[in-house]
Amino acid sequence: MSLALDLFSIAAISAGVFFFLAGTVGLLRFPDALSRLHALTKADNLGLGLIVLGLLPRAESLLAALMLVAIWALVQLAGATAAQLIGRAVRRKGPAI
Amino acid sequence: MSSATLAGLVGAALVGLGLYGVIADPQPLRKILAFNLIGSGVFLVFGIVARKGAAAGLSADPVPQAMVITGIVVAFAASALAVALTLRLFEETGRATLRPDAGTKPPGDGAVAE
Amino acid sequence: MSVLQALDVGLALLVFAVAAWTVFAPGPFAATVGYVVYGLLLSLVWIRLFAVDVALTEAAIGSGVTGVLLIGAAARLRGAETTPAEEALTGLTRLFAAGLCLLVAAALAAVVLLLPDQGPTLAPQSMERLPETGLGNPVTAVLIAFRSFDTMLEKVVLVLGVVGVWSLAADRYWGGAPGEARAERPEPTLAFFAQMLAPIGILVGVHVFWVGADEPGGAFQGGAILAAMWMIVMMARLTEAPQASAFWLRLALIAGPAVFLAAGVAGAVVAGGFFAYPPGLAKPLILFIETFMTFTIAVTLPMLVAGPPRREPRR
Amino acid sequence: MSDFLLATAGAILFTVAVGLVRILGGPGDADRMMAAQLIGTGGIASLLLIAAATGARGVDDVALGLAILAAFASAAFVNSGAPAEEPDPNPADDR
Repeated sequence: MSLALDLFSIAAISAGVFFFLAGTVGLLRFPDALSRLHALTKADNLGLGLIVLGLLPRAESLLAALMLVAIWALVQLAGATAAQLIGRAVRRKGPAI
Repeated sequence: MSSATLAGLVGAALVGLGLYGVIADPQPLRKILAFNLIGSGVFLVFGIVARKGAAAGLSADPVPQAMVITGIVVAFAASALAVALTLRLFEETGRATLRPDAGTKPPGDGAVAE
Repeated sequence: MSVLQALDVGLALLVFAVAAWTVFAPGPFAATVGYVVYGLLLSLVWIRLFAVDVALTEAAIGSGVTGVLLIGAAARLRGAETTPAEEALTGLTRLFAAGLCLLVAAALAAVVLLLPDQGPTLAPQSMERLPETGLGNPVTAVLIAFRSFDTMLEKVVLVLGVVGVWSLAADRYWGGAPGEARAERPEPTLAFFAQMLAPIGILVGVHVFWVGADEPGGAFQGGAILAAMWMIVMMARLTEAPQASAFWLRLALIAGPAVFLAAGVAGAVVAGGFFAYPPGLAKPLILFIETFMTFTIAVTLPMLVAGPPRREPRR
Repeated sequence: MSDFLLATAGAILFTVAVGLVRILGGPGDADRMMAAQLIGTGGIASLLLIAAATGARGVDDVALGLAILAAFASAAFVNSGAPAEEPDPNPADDR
């Protein structure tokens, strides 16, 4: 059972790292600010989400597990807001898209 | 090399970097940033002193830790005052420079002439 | 080299690189964002030094609240930052300054390397007297009990900071509210975010303050998170900054140090020493003082960020 | 297992560092704000991984604090007057 959980953790966390990597590749390759913003939000959503998912079985208590989920949800809220705010700033001042 | 020593070395490097910024950067806002770098470098050196004082089941001496916490808050208050001074200078003169002979613009919406 | 050591080295290099960016970045805004990134990385370093209380303070104040202060200032100073070339130092002076700084850094590094493995420590004394305070977190005990005079004076420094910032107001704005009155409508996204975040943030702030008695956390960290919530609500224009002349505001600014000082003087009468707590009553007294301190921090930090009054006072 | 967690924390910090090199340089201030956002998420992720690997106490609260303050830099950015965005040298329709 513990082996299965470890395998689950490893799979989910590796997938999370992949999305961080994908986000960075997007930042490096995309040509304009709005597409780069799109790449960035992938790291927020899926990258951190999958890592939290992988860490859940290792949480010491139910409360600690809930805390992890709460952290992820807060980052979601912050990431979505920041992306909106930055996107609107770009749109107001940058090239019309 | 332990992680504490490494952090102490980073702290030493930060003090050097920040000192250079304070001396070489003419813009006040960047001097404030550099000054904060010096501060956090000193805090890190303090951190290694705390870590080396690990004893009695604690992984770090609590006294330097408490002083660093106090220090962070005081550093913030100092930065806020410095930022307010810089912004006021900009409002008065239209420039943010520390040169004493820098040209002043006629008072606009500032309140010197009241 | 173990994985942990490799991680430490990587983290150290990253912190150094971002700090160097802050000093050498092409523009002031780039430098400021670099500093915000740097503050966040520092809290990772503090975790690695096993100083979780400091990491929490650094995350809340060093990165969060300072970030708002500096980014706001950098954006406002945008027009001012084309510095004339004559202000830049000449090459030779720069070289001399660099040499000097290198010398200082090298001396500090030598001191760090020469430190004995087991340094002098007050940890055993702290742990020995910890039960008398009724607390479980030695850092909180040092802050509020063992070195309480320091902490009280530090609150006074915060109040003096606000006095200093306010005294930079133009004469006609004296006693008014900070921040320009703006006609433009608030950013709706920001308003939604503030409405969502503020209740959660207030809960977390109180939680961090409350667990500070036994776990990492405390008045500074909890107060800073509460302060951030007031700041976001003001940034979203859901509420206006109060007038500097408001009586409740001035009372809130001095409540923390005043209660602290009163408890200290009472200690001299009741418990036989300035800032001594009567045995048995230590923990409730400490929590009582901390509650007021948290409140004062939560009010002081946003006032420091908001800057001097910029609106004419309403009567 | 803890070595795996630490290695992933290092990998995330590395990818974040590479991303920082790209966006701290701009071209616009909006890109630079993304740097603050990126390090926020990456920092929280590596913080959680390091905490799980080393078993340090109270790190959850630090991550929670960082998560609450994650959007503050961007909020200050849009709040402090009109952000002057330099025109992007590579507009989207170049592709």
